[in-house]
Amino acid sequence: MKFSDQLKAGIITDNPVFMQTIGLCPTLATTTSLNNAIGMGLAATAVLIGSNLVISLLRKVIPDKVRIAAFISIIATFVSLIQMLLNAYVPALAASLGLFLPLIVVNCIILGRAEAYASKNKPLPSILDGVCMGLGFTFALVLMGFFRELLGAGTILSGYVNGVNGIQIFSNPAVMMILPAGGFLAMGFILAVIQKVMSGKEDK
Amino acid sequence: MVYTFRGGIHPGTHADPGFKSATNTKPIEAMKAPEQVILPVSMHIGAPASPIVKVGDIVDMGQMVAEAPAPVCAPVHASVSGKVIAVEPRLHGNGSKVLSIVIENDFEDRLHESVHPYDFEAMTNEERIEHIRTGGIVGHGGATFPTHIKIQSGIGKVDTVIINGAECEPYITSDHRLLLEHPEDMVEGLKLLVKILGVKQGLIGIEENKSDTYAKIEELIAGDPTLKLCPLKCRYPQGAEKQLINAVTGREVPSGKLPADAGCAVFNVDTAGAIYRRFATGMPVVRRIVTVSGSAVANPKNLEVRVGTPMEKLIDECGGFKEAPNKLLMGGPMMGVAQYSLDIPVMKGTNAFLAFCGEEDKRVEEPQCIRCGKCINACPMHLLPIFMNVYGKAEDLDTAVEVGVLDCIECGSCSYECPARIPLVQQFRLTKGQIMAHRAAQAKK
Amino acid sequence: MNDSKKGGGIVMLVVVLGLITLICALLLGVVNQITAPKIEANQKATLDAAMAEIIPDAKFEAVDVSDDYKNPADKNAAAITQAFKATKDGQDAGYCVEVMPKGFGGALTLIVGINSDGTVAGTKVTAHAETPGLGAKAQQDPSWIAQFAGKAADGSLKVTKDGGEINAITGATITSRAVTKGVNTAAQFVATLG
Amino acid sequence: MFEFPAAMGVTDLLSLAIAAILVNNYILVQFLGCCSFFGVSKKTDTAVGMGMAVIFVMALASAVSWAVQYFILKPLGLEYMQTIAFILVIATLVQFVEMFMKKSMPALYQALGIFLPLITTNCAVLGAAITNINNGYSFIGAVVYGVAAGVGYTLAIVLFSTIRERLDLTSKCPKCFEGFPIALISAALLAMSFMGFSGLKIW
Amino acid sequence: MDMQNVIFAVVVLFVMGVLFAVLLGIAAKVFAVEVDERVPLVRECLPGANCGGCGYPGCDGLAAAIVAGDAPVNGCPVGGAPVAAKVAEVMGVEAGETERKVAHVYCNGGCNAVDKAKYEGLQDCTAAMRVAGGPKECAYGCMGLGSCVKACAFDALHIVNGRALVDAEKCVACGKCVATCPKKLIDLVAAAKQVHVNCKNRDKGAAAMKVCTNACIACGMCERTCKFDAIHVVNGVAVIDYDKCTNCKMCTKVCPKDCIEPIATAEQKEKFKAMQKAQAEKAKAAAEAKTAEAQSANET
Amino acid sequence: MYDLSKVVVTSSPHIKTDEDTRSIMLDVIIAMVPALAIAVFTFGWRSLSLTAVSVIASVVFELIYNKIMKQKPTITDLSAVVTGMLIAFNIPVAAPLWMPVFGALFAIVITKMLFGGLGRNFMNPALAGRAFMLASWAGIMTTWTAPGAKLPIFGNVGDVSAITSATPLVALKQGNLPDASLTDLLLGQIGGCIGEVSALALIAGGLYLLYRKVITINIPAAYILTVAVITFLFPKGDVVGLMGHAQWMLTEVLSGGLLLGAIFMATDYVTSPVTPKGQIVFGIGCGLLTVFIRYFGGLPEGVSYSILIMNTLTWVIDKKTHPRKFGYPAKIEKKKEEAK
Ligand SMILES: Cc1cc2nc3c(=O)[nH]c(=O)nc-3n(C[C@H](O)[C@H](O)[C@H](O)COP(=O)(O)O)c2cc1C
Ligand SMILES: Cc1cc2nc3c(=O)[nH]c(=O)nc-3n(C[C@H](O)[C@H](O)[C@H](O)COP(=O)(O)O)c2cc1C
Ligand SMILES: Cc1cc2nc3c(=O)[nH]c(=O)nc-3n(C[C@H](O)[C@H](O)[C@H](O)COP(=O)(O)O)c2cc1C
Ligand SMILES: Cc1cc2nc3c(=O)[nH]c(=O)nc-3n(C[C@H](O)[C@H](O)[C@H](O)CO)c2cc1C
Ligand code: SF4
Ligand code: SF4
Ligand code: SF4
Ligand code: SF4
Ligand code: FES
Repeated sequence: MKFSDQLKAGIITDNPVFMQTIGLCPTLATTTSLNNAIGMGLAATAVLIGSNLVISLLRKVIPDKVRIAAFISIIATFVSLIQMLLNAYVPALAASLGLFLPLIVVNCIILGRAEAYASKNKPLPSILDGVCMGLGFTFALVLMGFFRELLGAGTILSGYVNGVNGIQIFSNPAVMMILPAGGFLAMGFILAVIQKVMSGKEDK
Repeated sequence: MVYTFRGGIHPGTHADPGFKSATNTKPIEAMKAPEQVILPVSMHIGAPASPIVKVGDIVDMGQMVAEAPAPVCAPVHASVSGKVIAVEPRLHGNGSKVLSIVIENDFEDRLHESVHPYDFEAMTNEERIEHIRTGGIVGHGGATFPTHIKIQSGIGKVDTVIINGAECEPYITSDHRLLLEHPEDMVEGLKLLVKILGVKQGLIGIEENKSDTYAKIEELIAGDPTLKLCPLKCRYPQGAEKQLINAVTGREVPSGKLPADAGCAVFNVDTAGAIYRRFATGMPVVRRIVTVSGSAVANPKNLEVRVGTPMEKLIDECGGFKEAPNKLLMGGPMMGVAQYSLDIPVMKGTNAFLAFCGEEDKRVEEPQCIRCGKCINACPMHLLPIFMNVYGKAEDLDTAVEVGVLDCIECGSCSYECPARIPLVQQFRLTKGQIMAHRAAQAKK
Repeated sequence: MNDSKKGGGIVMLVVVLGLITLICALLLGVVNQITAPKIEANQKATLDAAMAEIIPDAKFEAVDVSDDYKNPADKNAAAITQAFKATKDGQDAGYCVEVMPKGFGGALTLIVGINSDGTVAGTKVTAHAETPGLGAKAQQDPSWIAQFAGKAADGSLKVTKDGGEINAITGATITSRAVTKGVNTAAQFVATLG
Repeated sequence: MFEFPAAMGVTDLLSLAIAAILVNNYILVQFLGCCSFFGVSKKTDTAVGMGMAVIFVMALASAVSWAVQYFILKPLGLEYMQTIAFILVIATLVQFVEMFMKKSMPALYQALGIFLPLITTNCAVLGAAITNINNGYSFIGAVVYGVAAGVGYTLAIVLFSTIRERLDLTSKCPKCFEGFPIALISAALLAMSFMGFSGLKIW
Repeated sequence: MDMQNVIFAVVVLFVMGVLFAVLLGIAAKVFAVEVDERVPLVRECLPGANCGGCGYPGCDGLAAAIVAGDAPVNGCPVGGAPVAAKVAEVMGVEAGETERKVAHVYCNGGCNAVDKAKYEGLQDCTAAMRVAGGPKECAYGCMGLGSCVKACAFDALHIVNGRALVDAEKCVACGKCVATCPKKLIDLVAAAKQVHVNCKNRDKGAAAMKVCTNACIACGMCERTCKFDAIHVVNGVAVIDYDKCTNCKMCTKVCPKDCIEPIATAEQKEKFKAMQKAQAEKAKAAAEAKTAEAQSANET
Repeated sequence: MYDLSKVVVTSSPHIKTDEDTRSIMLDVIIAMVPALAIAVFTFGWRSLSLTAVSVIASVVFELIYNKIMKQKPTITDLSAVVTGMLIAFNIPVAAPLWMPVFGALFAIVITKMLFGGLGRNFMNPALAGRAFMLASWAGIMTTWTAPGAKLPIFGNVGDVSAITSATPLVALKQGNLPDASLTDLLLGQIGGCIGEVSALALIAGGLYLLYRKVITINIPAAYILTVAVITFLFPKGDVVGLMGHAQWMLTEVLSGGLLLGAIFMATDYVTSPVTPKGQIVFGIGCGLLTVFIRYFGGLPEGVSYSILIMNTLTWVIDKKTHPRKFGYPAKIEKKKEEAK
């Protein structure tokens, strides 16, 4: 498979969040701002790349019966590493991602890719798969984070521009969008738009 | 005391409760026999009768022209004297073509030799029932179930005979006029039924909008302690068997069972009258009182007509249409069957023929249930029409049964009440059909 | 799925899984050695920065917190987790107290500074679980939290709705009350230190 | 050598439980366990089965992970290995229970067991295990919290499944909203109604 | 660096790993449950439409039944031959020959069939049937209310010009529509068969003509034209014997009511008539020639 | 021969009641007019302008949605008008005019139309709109205006603090009886949302709906009685004696939108159970939750959330409360028989 195809699969046609609808918890929970979304996305991507690589390398050695246990150990190691590194070097982000950082372990996307791809493919393609799926995941989070922050806080780019405040687009935002209900709502609408676009394509 | 049941509806307007005012004061008019009568071999529930005459035969009035080859079946008799001119499929009230015997009237009204008084007391019970059977008597209340079977299967099980004089269907006044003009037939018929069935109680249920009939009936039953008049609250479907039994005796017919299982046998006013006449004069069922009414009819009337008279003649008799009708109904507006032709004949169970030209129907294009729950409150069987509709539509047959489709008596109360105009009853009929088909398929397996 | 993978028996399972966990643990242990001091330093730095913001240029020195304040009997009272004495140029400059009053979504963590002259030096919310856009303004809206500075630290502050002088965040009276309570508790505690 | 969190009183446990079920509902407020929440909520029967299985596993995982933390990791100064240790324990445990159930209790397996593999990778279970430690719950507290969080999950998924059943039977949403999107919007409305419990404080 | 801590870490995790490996290894042996491995394999081969066309509760049900030997390997009507081959491979048997079938609606009336009255209410054929026998004068024909369309899970049926029409491309011969149609107008036929009589009206010619301009009037032209004895008027309507029909389409060109598919254009009919005539003349000529010959032979 | 060309055949029954969806909705609108009138009297014409904005927004959103989805317009059933009025009834009079527009957007488009429109939504649109506004603009939604304050009919209210007032609920929440007398509560001389202030007007509307048989008594009665009984038995504040308990109970019942909710919103056909038993269960559930949230919750009131939560239970309640069908043994008897 060509890299561009893989990339397309990861970000669009096989997007883990939008198309496979897995890894929903972080997608819903950590997207109250664009900043958090990117942080979560990249952290997961890093884990995904690392675990895909290692699992792919070990794919011939790991016996079937302990497959899951072995995969999980490897993933958990990478998660713990990321967790420590973030805590050490980007403590603010680590704090705002909170519980969801260790929970990357159980993110179905990572185990899913390990099972479906890395355990059957060579290391290089597996790394690329990790990159693409990770970017796809990040893309989904970014989309969610952008809209939720914009509608729910009335700002964009908080954490990048103008400190934690970002750029204020309007006052009196619809705070509900950054509350839990807003997470479900935003994702519902984004998915609907995607389904619409997809069905439009099919017709053609 | 006024008897009634829970549920049901009050069709009609304040000024015209039950829409009966057009005909309830009009005396029964005997209509001239038509040039031709059409006698379908299926004017009852059960197996069709088989013709015993052929084209060209000359028949007398009251002569059997089709016999009953099966137990649940009723013979057919000539309602005029004349010549058989055809034995062929003709349009029937159910929308399809049914084998019918067409007789050309010679206007002589020659009585058949079998038409003479019979001595009820001298007959054994078996003979009496057989006499009823050969008289072609079927339920005149609309269901047209052969009366002899009802009696036969009720003996020993039944302790109460009930006369159904509710006539709760809007527009219809044929039973009302009958009770007012010839109450003796009904009362005498009831006395015979009490004897045949060997019961100790005979109840007469009549809705309060016919209270003008009470005095005469009380007079006729005075002195007979087994008989009692039970005034009924005006409420549709007070006349439905199960509701009537519930109202006057407090009993409930168990689901899927027959009235006999609740110890009751219910007979329509005119059924009782027909039984009486079968013994008193020997006449089988050849006449019928039909209410012709509705917004499109120029001059609504209660007519006494020969069985087999084409509807067109009835309309002629009532002065034709005021306006081109948009709905033709055989039977009442709640349970009646829509027709598209006037060629269909009056049958034994035909109590009314209605023609509408207004907005009585009030259909809408894409009905959408608003969950108002009015259908639930209206249902006399205490079912859940809204969910019967939902599950029926989804073809979830098991759940549909659970919420009650199979117990539905198709009275139409729910559809009447539904502000969203959901075709509830039609869906239930469809679902029932699907359930039956499914069960049949299952049984085959 | 080749057969060599499926087979192998228990010994093979044990060896492989054992080895994997071994390597994982090694990796984790080593990285932890590297990051642990950094993480600790980070935590301290956050606290220090917060305190420095409230009472600038001071040195802080931990003081004991009595059990009454650490684990108050009243479940709804605010618990004090740690306290520091501030000295500026050898002079007594007041106290910084970390206190956890119960807000709308659980306990908030506040740093409350009390000047030696008995006024509130300043307040800062370091952690909370309040609703974003509502209670969360206690942390995010600097102008709101600033109103505590300079108020008398006698433990009697109240929000306007309860007849006091603290303007509540609109729509988040509960959070505002909680912060006020935290400041009051800190003031009472400092008063016991003399 | 061993240091344990303080014991908790009955009212503490009760308010812990109520908070976990209503106020901080795992699905509707905390977003933990969402994949299975959407995945197995199409039928009420399966939702109930899944809920029961989650309650069971969460109780078990809470207890075992608590023990691992306070008997092994903490004494040895290995708190940083929490994630890997917990997930390993939980994964093994679940797999073991599944095998055991399949063999010894086939009826129960049909009702609950088939959901077990789904649960290993459910955020809710690991989330509860870690939360127990972060919040310093006692052993009993941890188990109560695990069960209550599971009950909260069950409440949400069962409610949601009945709503989906109704939608299936009576609703008609635009084509592009069919399936997942409308489920998410329904979940949003459900979550919104649960906001009514926010700030709840009984004791 | 605190080596002790690292060693603890390694030991703890290693012990855990080993312990779990042993535990699971043993458990796998002790609690092993016999499942027929073929069930999931067969299930994989099936299309997963869960349409129920096979008569089992969904694809899982069929898979179990195939493995248990209760259903044939070609039990899935949806998948057809390719799926049957795959399943057969798993099961290790030869797939029976499955001839692709499609549904066909035997009515051509639609807008040409006369309405007896306007029908209102549930847009469902069975329901409409119960109201005055349906809206069409023809008691045998399609009512066009689309019960079959609703029943088809594969979007293979549509109401075209007032009557149901099968899209042979999409139809997978699941048979749902066959069971649904209250007029029993739909049947599964081999896809290779191209000639169909699209009418089931058994009324006499005159009566049939009154209710629909496209009705079969049982004139017998087709019967007389067919060279293969494949079309007959039975009970007042022409019926094709598919075993004999060779798709020659001759009958379509002589039907005066255009009720045999594929409907011939006027031009084709003209041509065919001309050809028939020519042939007839030829035959006549030949016959004449023959008789002449015979005569002359006789003479000689 | 007669002209039968117009004849239509349909399934029975062939006559229908005059009542239809639109007439029902019209009745509800009529029933809400007294409450609106009192609101205008209490808070001035701004109540009316907010209501108008809300109604127009609701109707327009529904129309736009119809257009986008290429449906026939559904606004003639008037249900959007009811929703619009109830949205306005559920906001304080000092709210900016743009707010109900967003409330209506959420109510009509997301809560109602996305699920297929009238009859198909599972949650009360007006209340969902209120919950959305409360979560989004809690400050505005909890700033109450004192009766008689001079507010601009259009445009934003400037300094709000000058005219704010506490609702009786705020006092109740803290365990005190409010200053407002029961007469004030009945006549609407209190702070609060537009539609909730006058108990008397709401009761009048309720009686009209009952008389017109638009609603049945089940839900409102079960709801109000439950709240009354619990608050009577367990008043939160320190009240003494029977009269004290009674006064507490009456204050709880007459304030905070309970009557508005019980009469107009818990009774919404679409989102409440249809079986009679289910309606009673629903009402009791609403009552329990209302008191629970009022006593222990962090929110200022419990009515809207308790109805929303019960909305989500509607389908289950309906399924579990089937009435006994005619001709079937009662449940207890059935069990007895099975035991035999
Ligand atoms: C198949 C069948 C069998 C019946 N058997 C009996 C019977 O044995 N005894 C009896 O009294 N009535 C019997 N009936 C008549 C019914 O009880 C009832 O009178 C009839 O269906 C008409 O009722 P309705 O007008 O309320 O619909 C039978 C009816 C049907 C359809
Ligand atoms: C909804 C409904 C309404 C009915 N109304 C009447 C009625 O008003 N009068 C009547 O005689 N029969 C009525 N029937 C028929 C009775 O149920 C029953 O069949 C009849 O009384 C039995 O007497 P028969 O066999 O003499 O007709 C009604 C049936 C149904 C289902
Ligand atoms: C979803 C939601 C979240 C809320 N979050 C908070 C919060 O974090 N802090 C708070 O004090 N009030 C919060 N509130 C508001 C309170 O419930 C309540 O409105 C307020 O404390 C009392 O009103 P007041 O502030 O006008 O007195 C929230 C309300 C809702 C609906
Ligand atoms: C008695 C009654 C009460 C109603 N209550 C509400 C309500 O509280 N909120 C609302 O949006 N619509 C209400 N409606 C209008 C309509 O039913 C509602 O918009 C539906 O939920 C839309 O599907 C009500 C209608 C009636 C007949
Ligand atoms: S459900 Fe059946 S019995 Fe009940 S009201 Fe409707 S038609 Fe009558
Ligand atoms: S009466 Fe009609 S609108 Fe009302 S619940 Fe029944 S079916 Fe629905
Ligand atoms: S083919 Fe049969 S089911 Fe299909 S539309 Fe015609 S009549 Fe209806
Ligand atoms: S047309 Fe009929 S046989 Fe063909 S796929 Fe559709 S329902 Fe099945
Ligand atoms: S990401 Fe949480 S359950 Fe899948």
